[in-house]
Order: sequence, then C-alpha cells, then structure tokens
Amino acid sequence: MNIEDIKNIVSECDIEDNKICVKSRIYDVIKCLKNEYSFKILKSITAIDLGDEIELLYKLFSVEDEEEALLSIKVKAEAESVVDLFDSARADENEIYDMFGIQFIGNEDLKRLYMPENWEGFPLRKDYIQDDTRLAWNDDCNNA
Amino acid sequence: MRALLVGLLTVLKHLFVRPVTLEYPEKKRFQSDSFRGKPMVNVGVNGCVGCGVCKRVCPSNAVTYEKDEQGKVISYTFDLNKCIFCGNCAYYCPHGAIKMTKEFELGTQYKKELKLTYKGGADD
Amino acid sequence: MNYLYHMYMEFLSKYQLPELFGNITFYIIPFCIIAIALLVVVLALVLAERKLLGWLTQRKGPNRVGFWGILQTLADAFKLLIKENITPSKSDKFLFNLAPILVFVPVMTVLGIIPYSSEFTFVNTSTNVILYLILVAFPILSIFLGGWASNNKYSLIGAVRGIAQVLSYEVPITFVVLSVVVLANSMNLTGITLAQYSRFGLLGWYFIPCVLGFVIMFICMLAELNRCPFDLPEAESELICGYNTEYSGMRFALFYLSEYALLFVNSVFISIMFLGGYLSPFGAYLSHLLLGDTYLASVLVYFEQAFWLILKASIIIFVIIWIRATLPRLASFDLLKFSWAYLLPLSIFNLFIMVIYKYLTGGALCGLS
Amino acid sequence: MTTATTLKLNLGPQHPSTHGVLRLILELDGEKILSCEPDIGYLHRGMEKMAEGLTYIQYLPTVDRIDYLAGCFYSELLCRTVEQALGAELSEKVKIIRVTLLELNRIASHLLWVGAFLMDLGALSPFFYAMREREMILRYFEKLTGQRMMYNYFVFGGVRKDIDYLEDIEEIINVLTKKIDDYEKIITDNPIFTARTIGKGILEPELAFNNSITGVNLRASGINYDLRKTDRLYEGFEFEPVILYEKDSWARYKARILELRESLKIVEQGISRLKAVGKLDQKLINPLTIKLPEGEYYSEIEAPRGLASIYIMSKGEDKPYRLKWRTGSYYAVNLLRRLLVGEYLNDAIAIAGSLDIILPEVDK
Repeated sequence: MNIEDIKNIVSECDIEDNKICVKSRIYDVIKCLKNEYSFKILKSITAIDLGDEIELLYKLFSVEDEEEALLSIKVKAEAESVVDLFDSARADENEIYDMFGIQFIGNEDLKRLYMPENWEGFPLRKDYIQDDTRLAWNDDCNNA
Repeated sequence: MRALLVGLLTVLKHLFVRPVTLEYPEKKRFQSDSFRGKPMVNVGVNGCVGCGVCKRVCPSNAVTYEKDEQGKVISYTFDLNKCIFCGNCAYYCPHGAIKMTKEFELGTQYKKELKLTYKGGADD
Repeated sequence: MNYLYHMYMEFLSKYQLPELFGNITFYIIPFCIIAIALLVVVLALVLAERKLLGWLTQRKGPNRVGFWGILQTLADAFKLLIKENITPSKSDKFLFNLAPILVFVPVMTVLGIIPYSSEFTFVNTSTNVILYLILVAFPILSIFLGGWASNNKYSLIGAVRGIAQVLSYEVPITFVVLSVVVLANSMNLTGITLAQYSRFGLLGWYFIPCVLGFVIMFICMLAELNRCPFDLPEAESELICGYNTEYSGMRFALFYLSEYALLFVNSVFISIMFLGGYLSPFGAYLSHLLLGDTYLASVLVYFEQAFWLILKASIIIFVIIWIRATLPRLASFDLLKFSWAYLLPLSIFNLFIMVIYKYLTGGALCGLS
Repeated sequence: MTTATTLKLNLGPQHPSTHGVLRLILELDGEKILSCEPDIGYLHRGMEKMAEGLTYIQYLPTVDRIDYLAGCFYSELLCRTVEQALGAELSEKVKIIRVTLLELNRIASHLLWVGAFLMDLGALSPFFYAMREREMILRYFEKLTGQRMMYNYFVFGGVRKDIDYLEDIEEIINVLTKKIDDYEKIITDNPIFTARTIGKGILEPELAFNNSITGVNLRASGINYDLRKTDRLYEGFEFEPVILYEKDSWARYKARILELRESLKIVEQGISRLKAVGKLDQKLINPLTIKLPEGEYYSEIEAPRGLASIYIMSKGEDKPYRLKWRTGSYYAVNLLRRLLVGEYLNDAIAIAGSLDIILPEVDK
C-alpha cells in the first residue's frame, strides 16, 4: 500500500503512528483501498468521542497480504456511509448511530439498535448524562 | 442407508450405559474447594482491617463496611443483589479475611435477606 | 365375537333380561373398558417415550412422581385438566374449540375395528381395512382446523405442512395395504391376521414376502403420525409447536392424547398387517402348549392373543422412539419429494411383485379361481 | 413491504431455536423467505459504557460475560492489551497455561454448538451427548478457577494460581477423542443431515469478506485465515488451521468437528509442555495502580465465533477513555440479512444455526 495513492485522492492526509488520518472523502479512500489494494474486509468501525468532534476509525484488512490499514476521520454529526462497499458497515454504522448519534449519509436503515426507539441521548457520548434515573440501580430500588 | 443404521446403533448403545444426571436436591454435584459461592468475611481479630482493597476491586460496588472511632471495622456487608461472584475481593484481600464459601443455594424471598452483614465483636 | 356373544346371551337369558339390553351392553361395556384402557395405554406411552428418550441420552427420565416416575404422566394430565383454557382473542372460536374434539372422535372409533384377539372385535365388517384407512387420515382435518382457527402464523404453517404431508403419504400407504389385501385375499383385519397363520409361526407373516411394503408402511406411518424425522407440522425448533401452539389446558391434552392414541393404533395396525396380528410367533399358542386342551387354556388364549398384539405394537413403538432420539428432521421439500419420487413408485412396484408372488404361490388355494 | 400474498413472521425473540434473544423479522411467501431483518439488543448490557466507569481490575471479571460460552477469550484480550500497554512480559508457563485453557474453552464452546445445531435440525441425542462431554470440561474449569463459566482466571500479568489437575485434562482428551467419533457416526454421514446441510446456505468468500465474517465460518469457505497462526501466544504450538472448500452448512459443521480435534492436539501439547516447565513464576501487575499510558491500544484473538478484538483509548487515567469490542457473532447476525433470502423456513433455521451466533456476544 502506498500512501501516495491515498494522497492523490485526498490532499489533506497525514500519518500518525500507524493510522492514516484523512479530513474528508473517506468513502473514496476506502473504495480505492478496496478495489485496488484488495482490502476486502472491513474489520470494524470504531467511534471515539473526543469532546468537540467524533473520530471514526476504519480498520481494513487484506486477507491475501495479511495487511491492515487503519483510517481515521474526524466528524461532527454527519459522515459518509460505506454501506455500498461493505455490507458489514451496516451493522457498524448502525451501532455508531445508536451510541453516538452520527448520521451516516447513504445508509438508510439507521435505527435505534440497543436502546429503545424513543430513547433520548446517545449513551457513549461524553456529554451523555450518566445518572439517568430511569435505569438506576440504587438502593431505593432495592428496598422497594 | 448404512450411515443411518450406524447412527441408530450408536444411539442404542447408550441405552445400556448408566445415566449421568443427578437428582439435584438429594444428590449434590461435585464441588471443588475453590468454588466461588457466597462470600464470607472474618471481621475481628486477624481479620479485616478495613484497608479498602476489596472495595476498589469490586466491579459492582457490592462491598460496604463501617468503622468505629478507632478505625476498627465493626460491620461488613456484602450486597448479594449486586455481587457477581467474581472473587476479586477474596483474591486481592491482603489479609486473607474474605473467603468464597461453597454455598450456592442463595435464593430467598426477600431482597433484604440478600444483604449479608458480618459483625465483629462477638467473636473476639 | 360370536362365541362371546352367545355366551353372554345365554348368561342373560338365565336372568330373564331382554335381548335388547344384552345387545346394547355387549358392545358398550367393553368399549368403555377399551376406551379407559386406551387412556392408560396413552399415559403409559408418554411415560415410556420420556423414559426411553432419557435412557437413550443418558438421562433418567421422569423419576419424581410416584415410584420410578410412574405417575408422572398422570400428574401432567391432571395439571393440564386444571389449567386455564386460553382462546386467542382473534381466533375463530367455534372451530378452535371444535378441532380438539374432532381429533378425538376418529381415534376412538378406529379402536372398534381392531381385532384384539380372535373373538374380540367390535365392528367386524368385511371391509374394515378401508374403514381404518379413512378414519386414521381423519385427524389431519382437525389439525388443519385447529391450526387455521388459531390465527397464529406458526400454527398456520404447521397446519399447511401437515396437510401436504398426510396427503402425500396416504397414497403409498394405500398401495401397500392393497398389496397386503391381495396377499391375504381379504379386506377384513381378522381375515388378514388369519391368512398369516402357518405352522411355523412368524415365517408365515407378511413381512417376509412383503418386506419392501413393510418398510414403506413404516416410513409412511411415521409421516402420518408426525413423528420424527417427519415431525414438520410441529417442528419444535422451527414452528414452536406447530399447529397446537395456541392450545392450552384440556384442549391441548386432547391433541396430545390423540397423537399418542394414534401412535398406538397405527402400530397395532402395522402389526396386524405384517406381523401376524394376534398370532403367536411360535405357530401354536403358549396357553395351549402349556395347559393342553383344557377349558382354562381356551379362555386364556384370548388374553394371550391380545398380549402378542400389544407386544408387537410395543416393539414398533420402541423403534419409533429410538428413531426420534437419533434422526434430524427432514427438510419440507425433501419430505414431499421423498414420498412422491421414491415411496410411491416403490409401493406400486411392491404391489406388482405381490400380485405375481400371489399368483406363483397358489393364489387359487384361497378361492380366487 | 407486506402484500396480500406474503406473510410477515416474527421469529423470536422467544423462540426455541434462536439461541437466546435474536429476533428475525421474516417475510415469507409460503415458506420461502423474501426478506430477513434481524433485530437485536434484547441482551444489551452496555459493556462498552460500563468500561468507562470502571477501573481495569474492576472491569476484568465482567468481560467473561461478553460470551458466556468462551469467557476466557475476552479476559485474555483485556489482559493482553493491558500487559502490552504496560510492557509486561509473560513467563513461559503463563503462556502455556493460557493457550491450554483457551483451547479447552474453545472445545467447550464448539461442543455446545454441535449439540445446539443438531437440536435445531431436530436431532435430540447429540445435544445431550455434547453437553455431557462439555460438562467434563466445565467441571475441570470449576476445579481450577472456581466457577463453571465466568472464570475470571486470567489476571494482568499472569493467572490467578498455578494450573493443577492435569490428569483431568488428560482424561478429557481421552474421552473426547472417542466421543467425537461417536458424534461423527451419528451425524456426519446421516443422509437426512447431509440432505439438510450440503449445498444449503452457501457462503461465498466474497460475501464473507463483504460481511466481515471471520473464524470458522470463513475457513469453511476456503479462506486460510487463522489468527492463531500469527498469534505470539501460540508460539511453539503445532497445529493446522482447518480449511474446507465446500462453503455450505455441512462444511461449517465439519470444520468445527475438525477444529475440535485440532484443539485437542493443542491441549495435548500444552499438557506435555506444562509437565516439562517448573513451577509458576509470574510477575503480576499491581491491579490497584494500573494506569495505561496515553494512547490507543488494539489487540485481537481468534475466538470460537470469529475474530474478537478490543480497542482501548486511554488518556492516562485508571479507567479507559473509550473501549470497543469487536465480536464475530455481531457480523454473522448482519449476514443473515443476505444469506437467508430465498431459502425455505426450515433451511433458514439450519443456516442461522450453522453460523454459530451467540446473542450476548452480539449485544455486548
């Protein structure tokens, strides 16, 4: 894999440790990696709440070369969906939508997955209010 | 067809083997000495000194204890509603005061009975 | 039956009781006895199945209620009787209630045409084989009614599967029964039994010339009883419980009861067809051999005949349970294909062979010519 | 879209063959499946959220619960990540103990799968036989660790106590090698079983890649990808990854049976090596002072249900800033959407069963 090829697609791209950080057009980068470098497995998409923005980590894997590529993009509330490229992204994106509230443009099946449909807030965000009384397992509940 | 018969005979073979099930309340199954059942704590001499390690390793905040003015532990409570029987408290207790007993039939009718309180004083 | 009938009538005339009374009681009382015996048999069957399945899988089976678990099924039946009957709110209530009753009637009726011993058949018409075939295919109607009326998707799928299954497996059964009828030259179950009599005992039974038919009959019987590996209509891992998903309490008990009663009746039928019915496997009856030509022996022989019939049926039932413990379920498509593509041609072929066999081994002896 | 001729069937979450609380919303035409929509989340325990509020040692006992059939793998993952982050080296014996227990755990997990899969297909006895053998393994685990499923045996830097009762493992190996033959006699060549599995639920490698399917399911589709080959923990153990090229349910069954045998081999090697090395010497990390240096940590392992991985982002505190689990079953559930379409209902049950989905792993 050559970093230059990715730089051809997105100009703003740099490498931190072992991950390739892009600023935009993640879809095109992943498409290029999939089609031209046989990164056929999207192992997982991880979202991390950094406070003001959310980082998405795409872990791509190539079975033939036993090689991994880690892509990173920082988004606010919307991101490009890669469902067209990887079916498994449907599951990942849905989970991230459920837990972080990121809208993936292009993925139409987003719904609340783990949380109830009328749930307010996105639990894995750092600004989520933790002491929600609806689920609290406190001593008052115990004695009731 | 042959495979069908072989399978049938293999199953039939088990008709002549002793059953492996145990009739539970009458016959208890084997339990190892290291079984992690109901937790027990020694409050008193050579027991808990209230160092708080158990509290810090417990994943579910099931442990509470009270100290008197001299800093001596007078009562120690396991909340079995919360306890997940991981055995962390017993393993990391620096004084060996906590033990996981073999007792596992802990069902009760009332939640408050699941609060196990061990009191010191009477023993010493 | 005639012999018993005359004995009974003579007995009644001693006390000046009208003949009509005798006519009624002679049939009703034994039938009640049989019906109660059937309930006992069913309860025993359920227990036997659970015990056997337990042993085959290295478990103990029910062993709590009563000594050795003997009363377990009785307790279960009692529990079902006192449980609430739940009717789904959007079901067809009339049909929903009708189905369990309807399933039980033909099963009870079919008991009347089985020759338990040489003198003990209630309805001994000359064509009771046909009567049997009709009655035994009848419960599928109530399975369908129950499944459809439940207004449950699982029930509906189960019912549809049941209909498809029974329709396709009835046809080979008919051909196999036909071949036995050709062999025995009789359409009467007693006649078929007697035609299998020979001095050499079990060598005269029809499972020897007609082994293909026996196997086909057995397979079809499994399918018709919804037993494993053909238990698609009530496939537990797919359809929860199939057609009786929504049934509870007494109604479920009726379905359950009739299922096992049918199991019993079918195994009795296959014993009559191929295993010589109530005939002894040694040619002569044991009571005659042991007690000689005494009066006691002539009475005991009826019980011995019934014993042989039940024993043969039990062996069949054991094999069925054994199969259930081992085999996975067929796929629904394979199931239909298996019947139409293999069993049906084979059963016709079997009929053909049996006709030739009959011709070669002296069909004339039985009065065909 | 439901039209007058199609039937919408809600399979689950309480259903005998969904292995927990999986809910599949199926659209049926007769018995043919037109579309399948998995609905999960009935067993969500918030493992990832929970991690943010617990210290590492507090979190460790709970990760066994991610997959209750193979708890070892997840505690190994967490331990491994923390050890790597703190630069702790494991002693030789600890490594062997871990491999042995992981493989024993894999055997127990696969055994349960064999039984449950056959139960889905309607065969009764293999389930009980498999449970019987699994019981031996669980009993061993109880002897060693104190509990049957939630072991909590691996700790940061080593194991809780020295391994013992090696003769029990030897007996397990002896019994299992015979009993697996028994299963194969009952199942493998059974014409009904083959009719229901051969050619059913074909998982093409492309589809598997696309859906991020890993583990045995991928290897049964002919792809040689076994993480254990590159895993440093497994250094010095000889085994062959099981590769089958049939791609169907039968291959997935056979692959697991072969993997059982392969795992037994690893366990056997583990025992002989354990006998050779001396007493346990390990340097445990003080659990009360664990603070991962700031940074991102990632490790993965070959769990029974595919690749399992953990991602930890630490800000230098005693609690992870973000912890993410990747589990194999989660993607297998997503695959059902594609794999079940066009199949018949009872084949669908068999196919879903053959993927080995465990719901606590899906819902985390």
